[in-house]
Amino acid sequence: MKGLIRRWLPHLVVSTVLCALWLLLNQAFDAASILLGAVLGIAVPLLVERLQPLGYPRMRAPLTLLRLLRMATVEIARSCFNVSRIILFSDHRTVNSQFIRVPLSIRDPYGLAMLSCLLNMTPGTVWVEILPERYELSLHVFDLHDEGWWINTIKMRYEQPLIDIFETHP
Amino acid sequence: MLTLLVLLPFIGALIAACLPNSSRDRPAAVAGAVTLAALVLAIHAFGRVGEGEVLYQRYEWLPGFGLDLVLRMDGLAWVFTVMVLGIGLLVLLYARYYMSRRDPVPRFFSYMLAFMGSMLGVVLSGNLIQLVVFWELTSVTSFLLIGYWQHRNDARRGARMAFTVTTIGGLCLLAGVLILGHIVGSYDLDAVLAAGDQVRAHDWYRSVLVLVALGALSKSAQFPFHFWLPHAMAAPTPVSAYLHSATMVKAGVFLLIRLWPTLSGTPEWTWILGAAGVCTLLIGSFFAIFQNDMKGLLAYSTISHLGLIVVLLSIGSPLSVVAAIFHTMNHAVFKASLFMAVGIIDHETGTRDMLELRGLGRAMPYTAALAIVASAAMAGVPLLNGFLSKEMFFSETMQVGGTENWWMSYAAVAMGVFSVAYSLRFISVFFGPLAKNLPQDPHEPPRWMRFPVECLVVLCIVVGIMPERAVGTVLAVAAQSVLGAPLPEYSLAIWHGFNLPLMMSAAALAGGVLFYVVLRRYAGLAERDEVPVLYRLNGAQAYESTLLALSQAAAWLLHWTGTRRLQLQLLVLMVAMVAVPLLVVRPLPVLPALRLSALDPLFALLWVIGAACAVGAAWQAKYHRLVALILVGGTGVVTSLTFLWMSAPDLALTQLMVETVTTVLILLGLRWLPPRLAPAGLAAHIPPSTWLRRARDGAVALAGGLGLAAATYALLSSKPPPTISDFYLERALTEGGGANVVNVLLVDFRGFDTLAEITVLSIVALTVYALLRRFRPAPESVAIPVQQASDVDPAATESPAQQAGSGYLMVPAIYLRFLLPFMGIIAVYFFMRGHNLPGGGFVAGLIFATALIVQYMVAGTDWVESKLRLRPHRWIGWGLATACGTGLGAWLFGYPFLTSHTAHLNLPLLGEIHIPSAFVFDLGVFLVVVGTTMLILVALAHQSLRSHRAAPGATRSTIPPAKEIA
Amino acid sequence: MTPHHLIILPVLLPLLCGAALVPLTQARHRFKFALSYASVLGQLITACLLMAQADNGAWPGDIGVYLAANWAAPFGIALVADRLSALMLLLTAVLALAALHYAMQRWSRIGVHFHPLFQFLLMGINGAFLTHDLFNLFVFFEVMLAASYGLVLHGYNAERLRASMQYIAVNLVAALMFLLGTALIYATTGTLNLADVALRISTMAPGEIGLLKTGVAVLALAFLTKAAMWPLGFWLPTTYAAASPPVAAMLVLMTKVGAYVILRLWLLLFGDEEGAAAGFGYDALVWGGMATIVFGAAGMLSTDSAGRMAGYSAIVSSGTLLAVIGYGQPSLVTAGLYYLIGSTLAVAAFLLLIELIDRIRTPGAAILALTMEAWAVEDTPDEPRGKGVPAAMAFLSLAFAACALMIAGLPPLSGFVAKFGMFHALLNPEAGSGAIGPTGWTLMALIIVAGLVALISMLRYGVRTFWAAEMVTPPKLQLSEVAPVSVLLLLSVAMTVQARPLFDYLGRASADLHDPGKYARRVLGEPALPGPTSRPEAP
Amino acid sequence: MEAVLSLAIGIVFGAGIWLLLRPRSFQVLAGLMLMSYAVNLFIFVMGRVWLDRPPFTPAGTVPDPSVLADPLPQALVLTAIVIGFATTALYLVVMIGARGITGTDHVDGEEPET
Amino acid sequence: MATLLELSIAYALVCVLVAMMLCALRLLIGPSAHDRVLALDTLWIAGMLLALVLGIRFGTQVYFEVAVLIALIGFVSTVALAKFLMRGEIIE
Amino acid sequence: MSGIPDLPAWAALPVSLLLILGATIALIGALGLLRLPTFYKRIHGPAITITFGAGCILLASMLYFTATQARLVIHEVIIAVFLLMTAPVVSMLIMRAAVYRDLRARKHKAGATAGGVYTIVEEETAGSTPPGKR
Repeated sequence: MKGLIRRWLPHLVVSTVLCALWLLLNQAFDAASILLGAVLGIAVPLLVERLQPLGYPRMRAPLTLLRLLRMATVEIARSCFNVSRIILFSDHRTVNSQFIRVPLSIRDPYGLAMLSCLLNMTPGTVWVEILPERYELSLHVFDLHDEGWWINTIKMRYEQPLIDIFETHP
Repeated sequence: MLTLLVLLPFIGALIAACLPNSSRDRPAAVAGAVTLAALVLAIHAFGRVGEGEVLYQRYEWLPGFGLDLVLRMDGLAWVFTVMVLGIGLLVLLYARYYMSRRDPVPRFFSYMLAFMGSMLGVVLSGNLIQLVVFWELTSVTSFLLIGYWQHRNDARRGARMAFTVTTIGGLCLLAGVLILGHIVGSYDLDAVLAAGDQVRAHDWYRSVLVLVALGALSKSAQFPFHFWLPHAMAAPTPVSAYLHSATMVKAGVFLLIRLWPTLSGTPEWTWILGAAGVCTLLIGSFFAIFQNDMKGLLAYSTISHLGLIVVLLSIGSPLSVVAAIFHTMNHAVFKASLFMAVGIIDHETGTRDMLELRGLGRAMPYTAALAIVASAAMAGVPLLNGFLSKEMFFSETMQVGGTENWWMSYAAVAMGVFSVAYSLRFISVFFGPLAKNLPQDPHEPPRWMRFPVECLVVLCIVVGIMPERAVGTVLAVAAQSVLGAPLPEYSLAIWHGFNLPLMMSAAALAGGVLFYVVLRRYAGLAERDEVPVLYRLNGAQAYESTLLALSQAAAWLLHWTGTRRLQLQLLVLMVAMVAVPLLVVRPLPVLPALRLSALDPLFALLWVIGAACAVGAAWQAKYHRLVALILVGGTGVVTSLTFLWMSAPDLALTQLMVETVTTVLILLGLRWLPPRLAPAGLAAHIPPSTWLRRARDGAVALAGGLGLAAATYALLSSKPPPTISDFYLERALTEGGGANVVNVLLVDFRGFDTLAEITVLSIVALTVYALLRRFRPAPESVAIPVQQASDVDPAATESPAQQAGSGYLMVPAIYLRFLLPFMGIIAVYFFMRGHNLPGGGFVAGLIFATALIVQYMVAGTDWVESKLRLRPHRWIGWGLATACGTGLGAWLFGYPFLTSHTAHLNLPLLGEIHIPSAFVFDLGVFLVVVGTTMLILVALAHQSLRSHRAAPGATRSTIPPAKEIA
Repeated sequence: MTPHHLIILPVLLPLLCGAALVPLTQARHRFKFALSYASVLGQLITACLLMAQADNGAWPGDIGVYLAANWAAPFGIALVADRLSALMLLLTAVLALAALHYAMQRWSRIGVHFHPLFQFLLMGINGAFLTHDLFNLFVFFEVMLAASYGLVLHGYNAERLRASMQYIAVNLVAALMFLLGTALIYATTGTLNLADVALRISTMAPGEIGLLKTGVAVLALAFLTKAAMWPLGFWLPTTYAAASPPVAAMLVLMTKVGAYVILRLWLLLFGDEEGAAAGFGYDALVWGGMATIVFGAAGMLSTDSAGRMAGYSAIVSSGTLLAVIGYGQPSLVTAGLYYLIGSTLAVAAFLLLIELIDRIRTPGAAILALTMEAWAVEDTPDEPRGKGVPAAMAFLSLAFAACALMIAGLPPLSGFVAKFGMFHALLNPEAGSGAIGPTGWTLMALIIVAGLVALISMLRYGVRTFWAAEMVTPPKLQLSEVAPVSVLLLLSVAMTVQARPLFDYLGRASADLHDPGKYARRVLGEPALPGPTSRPEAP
Repeated sequence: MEAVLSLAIGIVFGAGIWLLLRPRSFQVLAGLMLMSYAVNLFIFVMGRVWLDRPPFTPAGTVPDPSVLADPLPQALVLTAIVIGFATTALYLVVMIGARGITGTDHVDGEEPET
Repeated sequence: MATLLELSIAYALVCVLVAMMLCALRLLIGPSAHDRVLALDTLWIAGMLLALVLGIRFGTQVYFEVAVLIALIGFVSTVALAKFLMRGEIIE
Repeated sequence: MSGIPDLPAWAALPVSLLLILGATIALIGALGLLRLPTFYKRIHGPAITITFGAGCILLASMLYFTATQARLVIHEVIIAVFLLMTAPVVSMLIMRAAVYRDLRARKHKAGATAGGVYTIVEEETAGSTPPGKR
């Protein structure tokens, strides 16, 4: 049974997500849609397998993930208002925009991707690239007050949970 | 029989043409046999023609136009036929010995026979249009004959000249004959001949006359078209002997005689032909005296004699027609013999230059005697045939202008004087001491080469001595066929008693001798090489300069009314687009007044953006292509949103997808367009011409924009007509089986359009692919882009796959790869719902292709293709086949192509499922779209591979070939 | 009652064949060629059958209607086969066969995708001849044009690229005009079917018709660009001269498509005696056509290149046709159609011949070396291999002479008959249409002068090539190259000999064309088959 | 709405014409793109302006043509967009091909004199 | 309440359109190519918002598909442009 | 404006508020794009449009359709998810393109060197020509 699943359903999570996407798109929950969605959900990942050298992410700690997301949402809202305030009311020339280096320890590609997503979605920070020589993140901050605070925040509040989610092997 | 008569020479020509180039006797034998056979046939026909009967042979061809093939032989035609064939036979015999061993003889005889056939066709035509056909054929074949020695410049030039002049004449003749046919109501010769009064009374008579005269006069080398004839002397002598004695030039005369009953008898006839004839005979004979080339002399003499005949015809009295026919025959006989004599001289001495030739009578006494007799006939010496007809000419000239006006007679005598002079000049080569230093040692020609000359000279003498017995009947028959019975009184006798014509003859003879002596003594006739007084009258020069001027004028016209530059062409197109409706359309559409209340501010805001982007693109496109592309993209966004806003979500989707793919495409292309750098000081000095051009273009752009805006506004404010769309809206669901009417239209109602449309896509993809296989990048863009060579960029040395796997593209690559299945699902989604809601095969195909292209962008061509063999050609092929096959499926059910059907499946658990055939059709669309998009984009992308493989300093020739797309 | 599937075959055959050819690799050249050839042969047979059906009363009114997708006429797309379109299909197939055969040895082997593009081109041309729907016509025009872009580019070199830049740009703009015109016509009449448009025009009030006329004028500009009317046809000589011979031969036909559509459109929409739109634009066509003749003639006279000469002669013939159409006289149209066929054959044969003639001047090896040096990888085809045909020079000169005679309209070939027919028609108008006016005289004079000019320039070229050239070796010609040229020329001879039945046929075709009401009755009256048993409600 | 649309079409078309008349091939390409936007919009509005009336006839309703947008121009525009896309691609490739082989991006394939 | 909603929809439309306008301004004035790319991307996003707001205004879900497509595909051209700026070619 | 009148008040109010908020944020984002002085500052403007502006409007849409159609309509989530997946890529790539372009072009004032993460290498000029403007 397990072999069968592994053989035909190697990407269970993705298949489920795709099936859900299909159902959402069609806004239907009838048998035909579910069947078609399931077929697509199974077939599509298999078809594109060769173009996915990394496979699909495996997440371990769903609760941590939820917590992280909640935190990020709040953070996004907060920074959003900050940025709006600056755009509307500040003297733009005095805004201290800078690049900073953040040393990273997370290695998992999906973890990195998640991190970049969170950082980029947070207004006021833009992920530039990972500087290869010392594996540091180059981050552009809209209004920088304290470089250390940023590095700390990212390391502690974002990176650590992500390491927990993506890199902790049972 | 008549058919055979005309066909025989052509058949002979074909046979001769097929003979190998080396054969010599066989073509001559063929030609001779054919001609002889035809001659026998013709002579045989005299039995009936001689009794005044007219022979016919008629074939239907285009009865609707009154155009049948009619062969018609009456007396006149018979005379000409025999002349053509008889002299033809002699000339062919002569040519057998004349032609050199180096010449391709079969071709010669073939041309000769073809010409003979055409000539017979002219003579025997019983339909005016048919006559013109053969007329032009004689021009064509004579062109070939004159240009026979094609390696010689003068032959080519002479041939072209003769051809051009006679063809122009032929076209005039055609026009004239067409009008004539219109007046008479038939092109049939009999009808035309019978309708003389009707024609002469018609308003268009003058134009007919002028056009026909142009044709005849140009063919007969009459002033002012005479110049081609001397240049035609570049032909081999047998050709000259044939063309300029009995045939080609006589065609014009023949035509005038032929149409004499219809057209003659009016002052216009007399004045036009008379003036041309008199000018010709004087100029021709005068020029002849001063020629140094023996053939040249004969050529001008021919011109002059033809002038004589034309003058005779112009006089318009029946008797003059008889004289004209008689002189035509006589001239043919003596002129042919003279040409052949010259040919013999040329052949045996190697030259025809009278300045060199001297005393040939000693070397070739027999030939000399023949030539002297013949030229005596030409000069009009009594007891020879020339004398008789000239006598008749003199007597006819006196009829013109009554008793007070003698100008025609003076002209005639002058011409007689000149002709005696040039005849003397001609025979002068036989007298005196034998010239030395001739190119060849002169001696008598072979027996059979002289034979034709002998025959003709004997004929001269026989006719000259006993005219009535020799040609009386023939002449009567011929004249009767023109004039109808009864013939006027005339007598063919040598002696009519002492009368004025005889005095004129005597005066001409004496004057001629005197004139010659005077010229020789005092005017240095033997040395001069240009014609006195009239040397400026150089028709050939005029012809050449006319042609040159024509070419220059044409080039000038082309320069001012045409262009090879694209910009101007597009300008013209745009101007036409604006101007033509304004010029042509009546009444112009009315433009309703602008109502500001109808302005939707929000929508206006949207289009402020769109318009600004468009104008910005127009402004930036020269030096900032990327910027222009982005700005065009801005307009695209706005367009897409407009579709969305105005109830066309399908369009919005499609526009959006096309926008994306186009951007990617152009970016792929931009890689190969080296940047255009704005030159320094660009704005410093712009020449006024540039400003002018810009102003012009700006005005056109403004006009075009305003025009389209006005048309749109006028339309939008007009009442819509009842359209066929209601039908679609009502039937889409019930009969088309889809709720999305636009989609049903695309795959069902107008599926045929879509089929062709995906064909267009396929074609373009194939073209792009074929083009890119041989693509040569611009030299400046061969090297890899500066961005990748820069030291600043840490990824400069990484391969695309490395960049995506671990390098700087790693994080984006994760997203983009993760997105792939989602895009696939979305593609399926849009495909599946197309029939009922926005979407469809096209959008789905583009989404799918975009998903793949994104993978190419992330990881590079090599990596993707190592994982995935796409084979876009197959997608295209299968797509087309699927779409087409779906359509064909309807045939099985007895319905027309593309008729849609729906399969109903009743599946357990799922219930009833409808699968319309349009769905399969749409699948075909999907496949084609994916295939084409991938083929185009991947073919472009592959070019980068080539440049990467090339060394940095690669030149054109070292660029590796494109990788095959699999 | 079964549908006449034969009518749609000229579109489907090349489409299916092209689809099958696309995935085949160049290595299977022989197979590709055979497939392509079979398809063209099939089209030839179809065209013959269609012609026979159109002329033998197989269809009511001698007009065959095919309702694609089984939707009745103004709503669905109707294909119409009448005498004229059947004849044009035949002409297309003949030319295609000749061009394809000519391309057998060399041109179809270089580059890729010659065959599918060729088939698609045929599909476009055939579709344009058949369709009776304005937008469908646009789509088929695009098929035809797109394929022709590809084919003009076939055999990649600088000259072809330059020429196709022009060709493509001009035609893209023309296509935009086509769309504008179509849109305007739809907006004012509410329909796209030509017969329906004609019907609706006749009931339009004079006040409403301005916009419609604007639309037709813009639309006509697109066709006239295709038909190369002055001043819209400057692209033509360049393109003809640059394209490879078989392609150029097909291009000749494409100019005629423009003229064909104009003819059809005008007689259908504005052929009626009454109505607010009657007689619209005829004068413009006549004078434009005559200007085109002048321009083409001047071009012929001023150029030295044979390719351009052929191009200008195509312009002359196009101008003649347009003027004939604009003159608006049925018997003249008959003769004009004859002229169309004859001149197409002649110019196409000439274009094919030019390449062979060029081998006299510069024997193959030299030209090959030259281009190889300049552009290392251009698609210059190999010299023909194997033995050439005997008497090559004789063939070339004879063929050239025939072409020259036909183009110049000299007897005895079809060119003369055509010209004679036109003159006769001009001089002897049908009863009631009055005597020939100054326009007629001018037209006649222009045609004569144009013929003369053509003659002079052809003569100049011929003399220079055949007589004045230093001949090194007789050129090597392949049978596959000689045969098509000969066939085209022999056809022209046949046209002369069989002028009567041809003229009769064309007369009937022209009579059909001059009866727009008949089209309306036939096209709009053709019923769709009763629906397939169920066309159910969608879910 | 009508006036705005008319003006918009006019402006985009005018900009396209201006570019079309320029000497560089990329300008012509951009011009063609702009012109085809304008032409597509033009065809589209030939069915008149409809807001919120997409031509859908969902099952269970009787379609009333007078309150639905004209679907035919939409279908035509769809075809025109596709063909426009194809020709843009073609022109682009010919353009870069010509640039490579003739050495200039002038539309005539050669720099004008002076 | 209905009027409030109508007003807020109108306000949202105006806002989004003005936002698009501002993007277009940035698109026009540049100054650098990456500025324009950014502006184009933002223009697409704003367009998506417009589609959504229009969807609410007309109360139909037809506009939703367009929004989905913009969200999913709109970025492709931006990515291509950015890659072009960065690497000089978009597919290596 | 078909659906508006039958919207219950419990939905209309939040929908309105969300719309107003989202639109305003979107406007502010665009304003930032226009008004901020350097590219590196400008890039932060649209970020709020994407995250908060789009989020609010999507929420409004969800609420609105759920209310009008009397069933759960949450497929706007898809848009949100797609935005989440695509927006980072865009900003990352544009940012990087900008940084390297400015470094190559040696634009000292552009702001790429702020913070000292990136420095402009001057000596590179020797030999290589400055990249052309595209």
